[in-house]
Amino acid sequence: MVYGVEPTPTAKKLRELCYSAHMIHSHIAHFYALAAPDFVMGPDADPSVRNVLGVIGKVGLEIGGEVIKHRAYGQKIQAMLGGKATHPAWTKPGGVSKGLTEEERKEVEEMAKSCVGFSQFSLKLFEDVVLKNKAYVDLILSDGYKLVTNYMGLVDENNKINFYDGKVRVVDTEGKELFKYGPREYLEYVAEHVEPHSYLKFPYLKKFGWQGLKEGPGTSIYQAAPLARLNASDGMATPLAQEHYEKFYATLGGKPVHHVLAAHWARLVELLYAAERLLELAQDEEVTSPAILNIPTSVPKEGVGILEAPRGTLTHHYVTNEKGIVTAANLIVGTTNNNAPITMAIKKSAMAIIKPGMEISNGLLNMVEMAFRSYDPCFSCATHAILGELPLQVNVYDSEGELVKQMQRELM
Amino acid sequence: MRRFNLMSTVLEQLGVEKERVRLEWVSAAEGTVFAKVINEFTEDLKRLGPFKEKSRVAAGGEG
Amino acid sequence: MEKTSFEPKIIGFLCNWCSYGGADLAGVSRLQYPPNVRIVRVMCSGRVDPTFVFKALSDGADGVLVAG
Amino acid sequence: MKKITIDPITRLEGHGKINIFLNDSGAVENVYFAIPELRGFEKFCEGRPADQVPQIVSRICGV
Amino acid sequence: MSKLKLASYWGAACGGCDVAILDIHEKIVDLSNAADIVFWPIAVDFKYSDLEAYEDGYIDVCLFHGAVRNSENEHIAKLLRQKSKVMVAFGSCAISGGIPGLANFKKKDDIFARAYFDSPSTQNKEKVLPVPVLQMPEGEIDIPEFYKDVKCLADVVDVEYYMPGCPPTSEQIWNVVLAIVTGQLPPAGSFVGCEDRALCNTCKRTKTDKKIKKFVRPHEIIVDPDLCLLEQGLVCMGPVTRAGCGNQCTGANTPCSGCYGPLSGVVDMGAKYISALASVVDADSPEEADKIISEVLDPAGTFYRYGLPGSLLRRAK
Repeated sequence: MVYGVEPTPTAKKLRELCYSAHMIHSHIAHFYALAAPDFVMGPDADPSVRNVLGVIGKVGLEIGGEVIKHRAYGQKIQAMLGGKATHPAWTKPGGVSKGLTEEERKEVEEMAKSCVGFSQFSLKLFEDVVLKNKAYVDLILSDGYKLVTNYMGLVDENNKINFYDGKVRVVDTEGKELFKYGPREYLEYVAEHVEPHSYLKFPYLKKFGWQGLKEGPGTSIYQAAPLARLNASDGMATPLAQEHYEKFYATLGGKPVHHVLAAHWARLVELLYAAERLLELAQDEEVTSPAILNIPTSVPKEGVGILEAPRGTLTHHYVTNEKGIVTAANLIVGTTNNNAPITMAIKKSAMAIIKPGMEISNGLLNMVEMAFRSYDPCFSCATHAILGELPLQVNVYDSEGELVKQMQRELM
Repeated sequence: MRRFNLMSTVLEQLGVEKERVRLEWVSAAEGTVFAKVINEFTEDLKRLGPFKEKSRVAAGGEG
Repeated sequence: MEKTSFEPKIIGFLCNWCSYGGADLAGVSRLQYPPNVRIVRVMCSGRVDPTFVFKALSDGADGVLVAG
Repeated sequence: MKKITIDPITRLEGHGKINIFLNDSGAVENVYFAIPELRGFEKFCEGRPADQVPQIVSRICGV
Repeated sequence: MSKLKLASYWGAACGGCDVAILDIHEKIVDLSNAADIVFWPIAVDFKYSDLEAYEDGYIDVCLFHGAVRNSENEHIAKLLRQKSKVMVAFGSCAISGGIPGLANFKKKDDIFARAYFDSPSTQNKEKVLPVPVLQMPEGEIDIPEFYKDVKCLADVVDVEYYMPGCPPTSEQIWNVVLAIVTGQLPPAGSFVGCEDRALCNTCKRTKTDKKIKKFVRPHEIIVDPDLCLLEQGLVCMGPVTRAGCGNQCTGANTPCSGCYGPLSGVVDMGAKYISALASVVDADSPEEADKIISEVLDPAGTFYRYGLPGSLLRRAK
């Protein structure tokens, strides 16, 4: 967090490689296990089959096997580097504890190629199952699942989506850039509001002040996660993902897209980007270099790191004493950013779906749940009380804006 | 000794006052020393008050 | 705080060859010391694992004495 | 006023519940979305060595 | 024979245990052939009301992960206990509090103050705090009560089996699932999905003399991939930790942080590790020993990384 040291180029690439694998696992898990049941089985299917096992039963073991295999690749790559897929214990200040052998690199490269193909398959599946079904398209475009807010996402110097490094860009309800900020400036842009009925705080754009749960131009509410990242960027840094990015906006009527359920599509565009990026890194000969650690020498102090978790922008802020013991921490994590939007989206969908005189069926209530599911929310993270998924890597800047250190996250 | 010092640090982090755990050297010939140690220790503990009620409830948690 | 009536419970882990003898001598010599200590005789104070101390505290001791 | 509760919300990570209030005509009057959990990482990271924090905060979310 | 009925639930948890279950990968299909999942919020749409409607003992095995942090966790643990024939404390959090259990170093009021008043990004001049029961214009709504202490599952209900790990490995999960479906679980009260020996026994690193002159933090050295990590001066919990994880962390050149919990027979992990660590310090004088020992930062937070609520002293004052 706060050690004055830059990881070696190899360590940075390995962390990004591991993080891309993590994105692949997480996005596949969300799309197929958490979201797909609503579309493949149908929103009002029997709850006992409206789940991933039902989906596998319906699409067949062959496709189901592909889903399982590619999510497993994501996990396997993380375990290869970090020892374990969940909570890898691998990154440390200045680098990582274990490198990649040439043999492993080749293995990763093969898996990455396969993931690129599988991501394209998933986009095709989405097209076939969802976009070719008029009822679903109408649902996605309906007012009950539309929420007009600002959007936030991490971008590189070309304003392309980056999960791992860059600046936070925030665009307004028209898609125009409001501001772009580096990690150490986060307190000037984002603030959090407390409500007595929930343990989770409500972040908002500080400049506009807390105005309650109000959407539309001028709102202080912003969204994060895949749809927001697409809206807040000018494109994807890899070629195939860029094609789908363009198709996404061409189909849905230009930027920004305010349709909550479109996030599932956006997530798959990101999946393709993560797979392509994984492949690029796996083909980079520097990843097998043994230079994986720069030993920190300076005294730690304070740092802020920001990166994109699958579920939204993560901000971690730590202050330490001279021994590197944490004395204060502040975290705004993935899903926390979406607390207000999710609340609003649920209310809107409930108002649109539940009408006087209707019998309140399980399927109806599930359609209300579909509004939040689109955000792939993680409330464990959000209520860390405060901080969410840990970044694979966080850049830490000192008060003069110098890069002080990069810190790793362990897979979300 | 090294064990005792590390233990003291851990106990302190757990909120156990240093004075509650004492290490003393008393030989078999030092009856008076022993009595003095116990006298002092008892006084110290009376000043500190009971350990348990201040700190933890058995399977505590509510509230 | 009312502390007058409080009688602390002390667990004393005493070495058979040193302090246990000291305690014995104190008794034989009829030296006055408070009855708050419960003695556990060990063959050497080196036998006292930190676990003993933690266990004593968790079982209600207000103080623990390890004497060699 | 009638209250409908969806608890827990499912196919997501973590805990959440939705309270929907219907007015007498059966239309949605208001919806409350509550997150029932808090773990307190921000606080208990205090005192931990910075190099260990990534391992600790990774337990915010394991998905 | 009718299909087994399984449930899985999370208390104060991170979802990592659920992911570890999903990481049995293609075997999830075999699992679904052998058992019906009748409650599993991360993946399946059953609600609390469905659970309440089950008969007592309807569920054959419940895998409960996460710690007991609030009144909802406790309530659902009790409900699941009532509905389940066998209860498994699954993962470090359910067994001994896990990482969320580190909150027992802090007071509830301080946790709230940090989260809702003092965090630099929070704007809360009116000092609003979440409250368990709230009257809104439309009616009453409630959220669980946040407890003063983190508790272990076994503090609130009877538990038949303990499956350690943060998270348990998927290989071990599959072994235990097989034992469940074939009815070959060991006697109640056992630890499952792990070994009954120390992690050091399954570690392939070369061990020679444990004589430590200086403790180091992981980022301060280039770790030798073949030598004992403790001998390299890293605080490795291997000597007191239960084996069974496949040495994932030590295999990635990272010292064991103890997630599989204490070996059987160890009453208190931290107290035992104090002995273990002190015995490897190589000092010529008490002063030098003190100096070496003082390099171990945050010993309590390190030794009780996953188990403060399950330790003898349970919490810091």
